[in-house]
Amino acid sequence: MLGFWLYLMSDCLVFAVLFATYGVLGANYAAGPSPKELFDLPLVALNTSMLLLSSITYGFAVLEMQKKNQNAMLLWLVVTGLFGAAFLSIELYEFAHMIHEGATPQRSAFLSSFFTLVGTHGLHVTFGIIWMITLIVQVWKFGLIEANKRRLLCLSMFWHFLDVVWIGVFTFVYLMGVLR
Amino acid sequence: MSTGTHSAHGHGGHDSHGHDSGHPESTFKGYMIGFVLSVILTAIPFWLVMSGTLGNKDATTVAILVLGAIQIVVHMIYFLHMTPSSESGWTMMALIFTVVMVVITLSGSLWVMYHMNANMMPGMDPSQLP
Amino acid sequence: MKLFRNFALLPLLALLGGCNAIVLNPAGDVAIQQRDLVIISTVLMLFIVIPVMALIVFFAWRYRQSNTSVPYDPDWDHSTHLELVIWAAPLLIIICLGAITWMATHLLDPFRPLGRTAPGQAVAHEVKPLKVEVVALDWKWLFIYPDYGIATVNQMAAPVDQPIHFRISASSVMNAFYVPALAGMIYAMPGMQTQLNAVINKPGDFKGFSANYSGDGFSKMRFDFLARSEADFAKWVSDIKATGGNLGRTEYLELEKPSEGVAVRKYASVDQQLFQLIVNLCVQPGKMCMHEMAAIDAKGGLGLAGVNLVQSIEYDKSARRGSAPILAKTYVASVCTTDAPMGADMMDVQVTPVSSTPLLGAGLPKPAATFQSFAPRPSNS
Amino acid sequence: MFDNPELMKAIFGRLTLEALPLHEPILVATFAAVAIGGVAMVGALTYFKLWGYLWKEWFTSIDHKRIGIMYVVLALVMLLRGFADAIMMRVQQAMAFNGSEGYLPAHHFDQIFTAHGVIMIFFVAMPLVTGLMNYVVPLQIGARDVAFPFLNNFSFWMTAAGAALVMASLFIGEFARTGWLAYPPLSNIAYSPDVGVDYYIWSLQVAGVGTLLSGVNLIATIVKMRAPGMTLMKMPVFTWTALCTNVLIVAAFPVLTGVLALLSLDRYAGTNFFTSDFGGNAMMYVNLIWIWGHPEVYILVLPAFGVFSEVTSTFSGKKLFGYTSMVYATVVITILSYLVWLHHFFTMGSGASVNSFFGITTMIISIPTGAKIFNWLFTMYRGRIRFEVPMMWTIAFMLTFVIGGMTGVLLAVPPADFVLHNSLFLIAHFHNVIIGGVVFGMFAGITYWFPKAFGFKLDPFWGKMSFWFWVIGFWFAFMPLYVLGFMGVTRRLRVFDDPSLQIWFIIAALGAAMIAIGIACFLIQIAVSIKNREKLRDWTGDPWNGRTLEWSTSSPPPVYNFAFTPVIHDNDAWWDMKKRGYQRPADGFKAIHMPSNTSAGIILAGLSALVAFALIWQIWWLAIVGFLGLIGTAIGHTFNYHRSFYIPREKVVETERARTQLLQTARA
Repeated sequence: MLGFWLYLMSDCLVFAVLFATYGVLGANYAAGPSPKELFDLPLVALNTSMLLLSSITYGFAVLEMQKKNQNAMLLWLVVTGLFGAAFLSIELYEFAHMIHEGATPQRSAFLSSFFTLVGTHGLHVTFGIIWMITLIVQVWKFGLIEANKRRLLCLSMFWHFLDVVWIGVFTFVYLMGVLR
Repeated sequence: MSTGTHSAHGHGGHDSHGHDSGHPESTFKGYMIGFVLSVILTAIPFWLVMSGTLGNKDATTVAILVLGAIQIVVHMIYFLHMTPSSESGWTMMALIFTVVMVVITLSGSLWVMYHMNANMMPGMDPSQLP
Repeated sequence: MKLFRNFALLPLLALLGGCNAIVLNPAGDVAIQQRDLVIISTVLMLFIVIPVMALIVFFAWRYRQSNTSVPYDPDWDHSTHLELVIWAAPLLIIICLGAITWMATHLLDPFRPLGRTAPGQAVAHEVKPLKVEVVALDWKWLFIYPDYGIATVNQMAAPVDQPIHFRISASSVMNAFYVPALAGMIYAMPGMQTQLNAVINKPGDFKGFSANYSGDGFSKMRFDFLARSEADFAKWVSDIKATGGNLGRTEYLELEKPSEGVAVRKYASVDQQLFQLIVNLCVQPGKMCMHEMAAIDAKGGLGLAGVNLVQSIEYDKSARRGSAPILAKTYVASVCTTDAPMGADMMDVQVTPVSSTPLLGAGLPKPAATFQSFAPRPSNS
Repeated sequence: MFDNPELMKAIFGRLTLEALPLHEPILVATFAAVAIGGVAMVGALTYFKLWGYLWKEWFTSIDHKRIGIMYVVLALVMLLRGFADAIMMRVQQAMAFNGSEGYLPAHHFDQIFTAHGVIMIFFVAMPLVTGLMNYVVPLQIGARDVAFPFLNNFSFWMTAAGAALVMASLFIGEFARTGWLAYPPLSNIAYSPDVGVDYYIWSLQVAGVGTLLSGVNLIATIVKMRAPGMTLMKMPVFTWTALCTNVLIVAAFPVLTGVLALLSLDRYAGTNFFTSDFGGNAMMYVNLIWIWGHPEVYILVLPAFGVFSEVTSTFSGKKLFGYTSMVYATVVITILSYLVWLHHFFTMGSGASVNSFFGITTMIISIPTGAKIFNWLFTMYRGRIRFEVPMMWTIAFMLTFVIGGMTGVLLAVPPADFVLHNSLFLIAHFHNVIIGGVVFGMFAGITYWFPKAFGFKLDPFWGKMSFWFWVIGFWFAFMPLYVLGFMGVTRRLRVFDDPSLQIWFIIAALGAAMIAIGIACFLIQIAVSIKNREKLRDWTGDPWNGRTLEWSTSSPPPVYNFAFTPVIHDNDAWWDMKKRGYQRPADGFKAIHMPSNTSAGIILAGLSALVAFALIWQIWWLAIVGFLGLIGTAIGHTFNYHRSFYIPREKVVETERARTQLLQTARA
């Protein structure tokens, strides 16, 4: 568990680099669109709520795990995965919409750093979902054995960690971007 | 000499050693408190920005940054179950160290890059314009 | 071992005295102050380094295993007094050095206008420094003298005892402008402008070069720095005025192409805006200037309408400037502009290429037919 | 098929026959030599039927000791490559005067200095350091293995895969021509359109994953698996430095990963982080990479400090002087090393206040470093110093390193840096600290722990030969560079026009030749020692009269390290045990739970290298297939729940009996 926590801490620094890059380059629109024109706050709010809901459902899964209710736990995991997938879909929709409008990652340093920061978070969520599917299969096949429990707790840390990063993203990128 | 049955040591971090993982029991109450607080702490900044209630950009910025910081702490406590005692304090130690590093990276980069941009980037310094 | 090292070092020191250690024996006041700083800091540190080295050798020799006449104290591992000393002594030296550093860094900041040209020789208020604009090209140096309207390649001259103010930029990649006899180095970076204030005090011919690796021709990216008396400098200028050609935007774009070991070139006249255009990466007609872009960005960009504005702000996206593009791309560059957001700025002046032939000579693809330049307005000349 | 360029591009990406450097005679000759050597080795391995042994006992091994040894072997192999580059540079620079172009064209020379830097830092110094930590740390803390043994194997193979990619660049395509930190815009696609920078990026990314994971692994090991009684302030100093190093690795390497990822996005996806276009900013790259780059220096040198502490104390027959201040010094250095990165680019034009802040923080680091030197000094005071080879390296280090430290502080004064930055003075300075600190330290460490790893000492005569050639060669190779720095000569120059410089370059080249002899002596030393291993045999497990726990077990240690986990009362645990008249337990052995070997690590790393290779050459189908394979294998591996086994009690009893008997014979 400590090892995984250390890994998360190092991941934190990857995000620190991306946040720093966004902080430095985030106002370089290269005479192109700025956050005001691009960000759709209601959509971001919806997105945020998806992630938040997935956090609490993962919490329920952990509670069921503690009660050794394998099926209920699996159910909550599936729900969490679905919320995660919903989050990803909304994010992809947002990306697709922006790219469609011509606001591609290549268009300006601001967009490069935006897509990379948010995209990296999305990539983490994707891997989280893949991991979740793997775990669902493993629990379903081998039951709630110690090894699986530990993996569930590691994934729980990973998942909540992503939520923490997202707080930074919506505050620093979306809300402050629109404010600017 | 202790016969180290305990010290037979974790292997791959993947075998059965659940008893010493030091992970505290989670409770429904804890998760719900965290969730409700998070919802509130998310809703307020969005509302502040979307409605422009404070009317002042700087004040709004400070407000959402503070709320964001609080929410991160809420997540740490209620979702990630950070307590000073988990893993004999090592997780907390790692977290504090990381926070310091992140702060150095972020603020250092911004400070350094601000200076360099101000010194050298065209358009930042009006006196450079002909 | 110690003996051997001394023998090894002695001839080195002797040679050092004889050889041309320009950094230790420079000809410019700034470099001299920097040299002094090198020496002061070294001496300060030697106060602790020499005793330490001597003690290492002494202890190693004295407490060798075969010397049983000295005390052996296997459990002695702590002494508060001693530890205080070993932390305090370096600390004291660092405090001294830190104070010196703080002052010297501010005094010798390359961006800071000179306060003196030599010890005790303050710069009078009315003295205008000689302005030199330096561009690191691939792989040669361009010097523009805006006050005289001349330019040179791979050679520059300056009158002794007169402050010089350099503005330094680069055309493509990072370089560093360094004349050891004159002053310390400062980076030359594309799209950016660094500054250096310096003065040369002794007449003579010195070497300057790029101190930061910049590609194939880097080794030969050297120039002559001629320090001249005021009269000789005036003659140097008038010679150039008499013999040289013109450096306009077209000529610059030709000059900018990579080349190595270029001979000295002189230009009797130069486009007055050229350096600003270079810094702003908009020498090529049709490119938006960086400062203009910065100003637009400061106002929040051009919005979604600006999305397609691509070609005029693309400087070297996928091709080294002056070479063929690597990734052939077609952009629809549209023209949506706000009214020149900078107000009347330099883009109004002298934007027409000196030669009206399309810039195929610069190796760049001909702009698409739909393309219209964004920034420059048709000039009425 | 071959005349359909579209199809060929789809299949082979950018890879064509032209990528093979058949026109470069030096490379062809090297390739021939490597190929003949490789074939001979493969032949020998096949002839002696060693493949199965290597695979079962080494490649798939999760034993931290074997992995540690493999790291060191990898580093030594890469040292030969990196040093060959150094010699070529020295010869070129000694030749290229008076209009001579030397023998290396710019295209080749520029690759050589880039490869030299990258290889020496990432594939020599890092594996040496990681290898030693891997080998020693679990033994020093009384653990049976690291916290995540499988991850350890995987980390090693990722490092090896990165090294393999760099080596591949020698014969397939080219390496970067940008300098070892690949500053944009030069490293951007516009100015480096070839595969060189891609090799650079992907080899570092692949190796970086390995380094990061091994960092996590060793921290978890040190934090969680110390023997009972070993509180933090009773840890051996080497373990302390290892802990701090790995903390730095975990804090710094993500930054490298991040910044290289951004650079690769610029190159592959056309984003604009570090371009001159569209609001990108190349200075941000320089800023970020040095946030990693400076801690990296301490990542390398801290373990060397640890080695010197162990060696000084052991060979002076004394407790380490000022253990507590040593530990605090290490911790302070760890934190401060993260606060000084800007001193690498004072000359880029940040303001005076920024410059002086970072200059002063840099100087402050010299205080704890100085304290360390004093601590070693006073450890020797009133000792009984045995001048065995590791101690000789230590003394040479102390004398060399103070010079390097002094020039380092000098360079931390921004106005002084303005005249010395990027000069050969700078080159001399960092070789002074990296060779004088890290390399000397690693040689000391290798000589010191070699008997532990193999059961016999290294031959002292050839060790001393190697030592003297290295040390004297070092002074001859780098003191002239200090002088040249004062003559205003900067780095990475291929040709010169001032003939008065030549003599210095010739001296430096001679110095490099002496170092080459030093390396040769080291290799001879190993060969001679293997030949005379019976004469050099260490039966006791404690050949140097050591102080820390690793000397309490046999040489080489049994696979489980310790039959019983020792209990610690003092920070020189083994010294303390010896003093109390410790007796080895003769019975009460139990079956020991150990992790089992797995081939997953080498397969995953191999797939990563394949994906990287495909990305470098833009062979997209292969990259996708490889990536899916990677994910699939990783997931597949998580389905393996049977990763450990028990060493039966009888086996343990047998091993321990044999050792008891050996000890008695040795004593008799």
